[in-house]
Amino acid sequence: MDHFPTNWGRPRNELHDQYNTYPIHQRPSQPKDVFGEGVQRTQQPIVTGTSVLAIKFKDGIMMAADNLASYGSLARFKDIQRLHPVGTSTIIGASGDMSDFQYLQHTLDELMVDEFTNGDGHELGPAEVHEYLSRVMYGRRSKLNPLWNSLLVGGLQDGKPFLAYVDLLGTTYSASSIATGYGSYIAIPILRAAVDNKENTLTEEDARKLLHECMRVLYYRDARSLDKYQIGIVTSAGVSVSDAIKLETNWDFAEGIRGYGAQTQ
Amino acid sequence: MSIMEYNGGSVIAMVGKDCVAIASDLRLGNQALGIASDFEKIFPMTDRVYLGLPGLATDVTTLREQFRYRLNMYTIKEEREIEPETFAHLVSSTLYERRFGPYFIEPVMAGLQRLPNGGYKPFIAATDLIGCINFAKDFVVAGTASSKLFGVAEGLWEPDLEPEDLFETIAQTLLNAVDRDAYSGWGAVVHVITKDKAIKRVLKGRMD
Amino acid sequence: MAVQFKDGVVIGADSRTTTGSYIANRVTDKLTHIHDRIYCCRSGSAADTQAIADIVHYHFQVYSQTHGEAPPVHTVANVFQKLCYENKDALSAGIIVAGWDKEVGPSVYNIPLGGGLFRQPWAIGGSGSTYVYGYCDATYQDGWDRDQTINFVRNTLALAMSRDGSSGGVIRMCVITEDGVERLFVPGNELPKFWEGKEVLGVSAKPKGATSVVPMAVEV
Amino acid sequence: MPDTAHEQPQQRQFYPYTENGGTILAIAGADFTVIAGDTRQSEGYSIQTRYAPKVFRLTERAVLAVNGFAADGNMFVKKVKQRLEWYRHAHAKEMPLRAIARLIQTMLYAQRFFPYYVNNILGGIEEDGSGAVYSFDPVGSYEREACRAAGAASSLVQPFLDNQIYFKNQTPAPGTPHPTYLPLPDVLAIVIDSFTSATERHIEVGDGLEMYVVLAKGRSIEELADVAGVQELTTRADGDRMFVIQRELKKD
Amino acid sequence: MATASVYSGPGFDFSNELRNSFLTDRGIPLPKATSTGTTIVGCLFKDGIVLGADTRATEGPIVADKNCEKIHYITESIRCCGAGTAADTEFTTALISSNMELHALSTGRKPRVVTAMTMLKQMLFQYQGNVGAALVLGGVDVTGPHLFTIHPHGSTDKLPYVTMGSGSLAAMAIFESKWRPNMERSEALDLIAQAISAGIFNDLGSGSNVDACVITATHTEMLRNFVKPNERVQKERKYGFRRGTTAWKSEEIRNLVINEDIIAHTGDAMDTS
Amino acid sequence: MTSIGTGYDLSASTYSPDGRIFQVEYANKAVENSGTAIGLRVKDGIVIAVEKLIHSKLLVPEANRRIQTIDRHIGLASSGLLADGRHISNRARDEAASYGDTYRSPISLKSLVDRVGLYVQAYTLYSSVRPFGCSTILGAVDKTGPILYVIEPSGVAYGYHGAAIGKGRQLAKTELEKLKLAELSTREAVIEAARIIYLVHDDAKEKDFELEMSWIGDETNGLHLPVPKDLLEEASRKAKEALENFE
Repeated sequence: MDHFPTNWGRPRNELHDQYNTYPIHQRPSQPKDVFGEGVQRTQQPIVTGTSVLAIKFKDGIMMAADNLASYGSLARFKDIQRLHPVGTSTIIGASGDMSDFQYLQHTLDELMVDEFTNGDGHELGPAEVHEYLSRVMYGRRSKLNPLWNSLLVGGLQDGKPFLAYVDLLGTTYSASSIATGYGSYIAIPILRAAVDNKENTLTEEDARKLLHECMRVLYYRDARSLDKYQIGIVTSAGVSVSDAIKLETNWDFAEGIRGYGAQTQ
Repeated sequence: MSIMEYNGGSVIAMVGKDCVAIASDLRLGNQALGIASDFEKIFPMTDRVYLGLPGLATDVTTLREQFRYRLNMYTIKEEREIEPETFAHLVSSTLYERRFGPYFIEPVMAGLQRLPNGGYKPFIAATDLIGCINFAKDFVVAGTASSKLFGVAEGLWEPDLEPEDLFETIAQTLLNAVDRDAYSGWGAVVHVITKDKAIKRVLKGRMD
Repeated sequence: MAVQFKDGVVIGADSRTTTGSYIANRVTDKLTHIHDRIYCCRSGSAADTQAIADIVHYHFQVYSQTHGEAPPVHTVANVFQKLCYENKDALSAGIIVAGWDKEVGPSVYNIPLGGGLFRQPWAIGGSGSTYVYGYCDATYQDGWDRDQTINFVRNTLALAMSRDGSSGGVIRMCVITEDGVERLFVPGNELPKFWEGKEVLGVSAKPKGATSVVPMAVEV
Repeated sequence: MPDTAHEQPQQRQFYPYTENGGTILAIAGADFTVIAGDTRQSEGYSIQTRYAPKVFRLTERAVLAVNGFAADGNMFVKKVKQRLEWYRHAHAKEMPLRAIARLIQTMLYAQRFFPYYVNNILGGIEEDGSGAVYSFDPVGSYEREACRAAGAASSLVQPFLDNQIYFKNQTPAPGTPHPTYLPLPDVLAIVIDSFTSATERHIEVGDGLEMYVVLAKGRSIEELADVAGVQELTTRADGDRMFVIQRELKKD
Repeated sequence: MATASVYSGPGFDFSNELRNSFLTDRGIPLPKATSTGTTIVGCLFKDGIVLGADTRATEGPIVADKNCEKIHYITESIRCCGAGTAADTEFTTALISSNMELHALSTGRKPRVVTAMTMLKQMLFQYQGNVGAALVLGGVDVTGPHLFTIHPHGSTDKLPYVTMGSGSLAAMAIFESKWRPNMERSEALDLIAQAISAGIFNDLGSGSNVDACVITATHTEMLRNFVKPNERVQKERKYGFRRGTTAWKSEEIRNLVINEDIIAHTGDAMDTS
Repeated sequence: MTSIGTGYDLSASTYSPDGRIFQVEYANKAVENSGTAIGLRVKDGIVIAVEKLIHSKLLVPEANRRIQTIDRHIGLASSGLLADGRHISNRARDEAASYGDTYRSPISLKSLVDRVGLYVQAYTLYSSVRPFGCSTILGAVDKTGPILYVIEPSGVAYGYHGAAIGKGRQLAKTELEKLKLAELSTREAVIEAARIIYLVHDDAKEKDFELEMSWIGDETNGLHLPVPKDLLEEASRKAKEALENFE
């Protein structure tokens, strides 16, 4: 067991060594991964879902995810629902490994039934569901057998919109607009421009249009996306997941393009 | 542990009011072992162009000779003294020529640029190890303590410092930065260049 | 892909170029002009296939000057093969060459990764082709006319594009016959549709949204 | 330049850590302590959120700032708060700062072979009413100091603090020695300038700044009167006072 | 050892390669060159091309240059934005720029964008991606406006709107939702400003200001720091030092003015006989 | 009852000469002296009602519940030793949860009753444990529709249209038999159940009582929920009126 913290996993900064507590002339070149030998069980994602988007708006939160589960580059399952209602004031959206997501769906349902059988008039809101999920994800990460997902948890907590993120490392954060996977690169710039400090004036209709626009851009640029998605909404009226919505796309400017350089015909 | 830290050393250059300053530490080491505390890294190329060469010591001396040679050839052909900006490009192309087997040097240049009306304009620049020039208005840093130098310089520097004030600012920046860096220090030297004189002061800093 | 029929050939391709799973170009033109009646379809590394196509295009501009006539498709295919075969360790390029010449009429050649040369009545390549071998084997017949061939190409491409993440965008086709080259274009929102159906027949098993629930009232 | 030395095939394996950027610092005055941190949380080249607090109120007079791997940081703060609550149950009083520091060491060292990838800085008021800062490394080694920066831009900020707080390398004017403790307004100014400078030169710092000010019992607070964006957090009137000051930082 | 001879052939000099590969084999990683991080964009509009770029250069997480120029000169009406290894973009575009000048002189014709594109792609292909330059090449020539992207491995794309660099996804999102064919000059400029700003504010590798460049058939306009959304904030304190704060041991003053003493001289006029 | 006091009734693992397990019979006695609980299985739902005897005025009203929720669609009421009732309901919850874990679909009441029955019956086999002193009414609306069971201390379980256990079960049963349970709607069943509980309580005329009711039906979207306050009060009011003109 190599006792020096600087050798564990990837050193914090490969260029220089912060805690060089001994003047060994030459340090091992290949950063021996201390978890290497003990860890065979960690998995890799097999059937995967792509980005999930979510924003806060005037009356609550709105979430969007397409209906695709990919098997590597194969668009294998084209009608799966990646938005899952939990109780009456929370909805979660999942990207990453779909088998782990199904396990999480069941675990959360079991939790909600437990709470329901208490019959104490209280139901877990999004903040509690997010806290619970964070503990589960962080716990599995700490056993080096992670649930290979990144999840958005949204809903109404004490009447106020709640939106937060948790992923396979247990990293959590919240914001008024969040996206996972490619969405964090492609959708977030559009979402932040439209939502940042306008959360209380954005109407449901604006929110739908905004998410529709982002899903279309993602369909244009993400090779693991589909032109069919669902919207999940949580307002004081409760939780609802829409039927599949089709994306209209535009390709007119492509017709005249010839070749990649000098070609003209 | 990258090759840039084998011998250690750092350089900073700053712009003042009608003056520039360039300063460096004096350490030469082999990893943690200190070898020399008088290893000058700043070389006057012409009266008004100074060059700082932090990085691998062997490349410091090799490049110092290479630039002296190329500078002299320039002066002979052009029959005039080289301007700082031109010299910056000379340094840059010399390094890029070694794009796939680079010198481990991040040069810093400071000088006064002759203006058509006879006056002088301060000029500083730095490049990375393969010659990407960074023409900065305020200050440029290089060497093992570069991130520390950035932090302190960003805090202390302000525009239009008189030569004497520029001296204090650059000296304080260098000394406090190298004190937090194991591979730089062991003495420091500051050059302040104005249009009529070049002052070189050896500072009194920590020698641990 | 490229398909030979009585009077000429139909070649077609999708328009998606990806780096990883990011779509760098969603409207690429993979049908590359080599000579008046000869085009090639590029698949694999864009840099490699572009470099090769540029060289061959240049080569046959000179050929036209020196020979004063159009090159046979076979000759063009051979030059492609020579480049791919001799640089096989540095290249990753799958190229289909198709066209019309006066000796043989229409012909289609397939040059896969290793640089071998294979003449076929129909040829498919690229990452999406694996998903449509079944459809092509089951559907292709000899003696099709122009429109039947075009339908075959359009359907095959649409099927591949719907299942392969690395294929998509629009369909670009070229019909090459003795009297000319006709460009065809199918925009991304008008691709032929196949089974898009619901995976769960009838009402979906999971209730869409749990309705509002009032648990037992408790005196607080 | 591709690194030819590591050509053998990289098998993909789960790596339980990541780096979420950000920077924290704490400065102890004679009878106050300032603990500050930026509010940006990033990973790789993306900003995850522009507001994720890194500085947490533990007790009436103790504040803990965490920085590094956010999941470990958040979880560690939860665990420390839990232990402090158990301490209150057992001893019916708040845990003194010195003791919290030692508690944090034991909790960090307990994970010696699967560490919390977090740099902690504990700040607050000691039992004797003096300002105190304790800084920790990820596995628990700690010491009490007057000022400490930690996190992504610590190498940029720490030397600046050495010069401006400890007056390092500055020969005092003849006859007037450097002050041992700086007044609160000066400290606040230095903290704000440290973060604006770090934001300029480090890509992982920015978006927002949160400064916690803990004042010893009985110390006047009028110095804070004219500071913008001050909000009081103190719950009990008789003990030490705690304020939080928020500022914007550049968002690029 | 570097060849002692004075003359060194054209192109790259690999003589240090032996030493450097010896060092890297022993596990000492090569230091990272300056990367531009970068968001660069280009877009076609009614009368020509608009190019855009941010102005931040980074060395790892440290901002090396807060206001660098990424829109490089190729010819009067062809410009090229560069992302990736800063030095590579600098020298590659400079080399092609000078070759284009020679080409224009030898052919006696105004240069074309496809010529520059072909030169760039063939050079990058030759070095198989080791020259890390990702370029957006735009210009107007006799055959009209042209816009290309060129990747480090040598592949090119011909498109009406393009983005490259670490902020390219953020910028492309803006283009995909707002681009329309045949835009007016002002609309195109506003669009690229939004696209670059999306990169500046959402991608850590990009920052500081927006540079723009409008190229039409008649003239080319370089709009340096077209938008400056990230001015440095005023500092809370002054950090000037008392003179004498820093202790120094020795001083050496080199007087650069050779001291002339001017003597009033009344002698006879110049002899012009 | 000849063998009382002759040592045959001391352990659940001893038969009396006439083949009876007295411990189980005594357990049934324990059930009879607690408040009445009834269940009605009607056209499209089930109703459970309990006569909660109030043994002290100091009790917080509606706080001590005898109707438990086992799963989203299953309710349970017990009579007899209430602690035993709680224990059984927790066991039922675990069984329902493990069924869901394995089959990922809600448990049918039949399966739940089989499992809980076996569990209760196990306690009648050994002398080291005493049988459960309570009967439980289990009502649910599962895929087979509304369904009602009672599990007795012996572990045996019977399906009913109407069920009554506890002190007033005889009178309650006669009343239930009068009802055309198959046609009643769930709402009507609530009114009837309240009437029966009031009737049964009035007959015994002891301490005060609190009516506790829950139901499952279309109105609750298939969930086991308490009867809403307004309906509960209406049912109580109607029950009181029915009492006046019952004699």
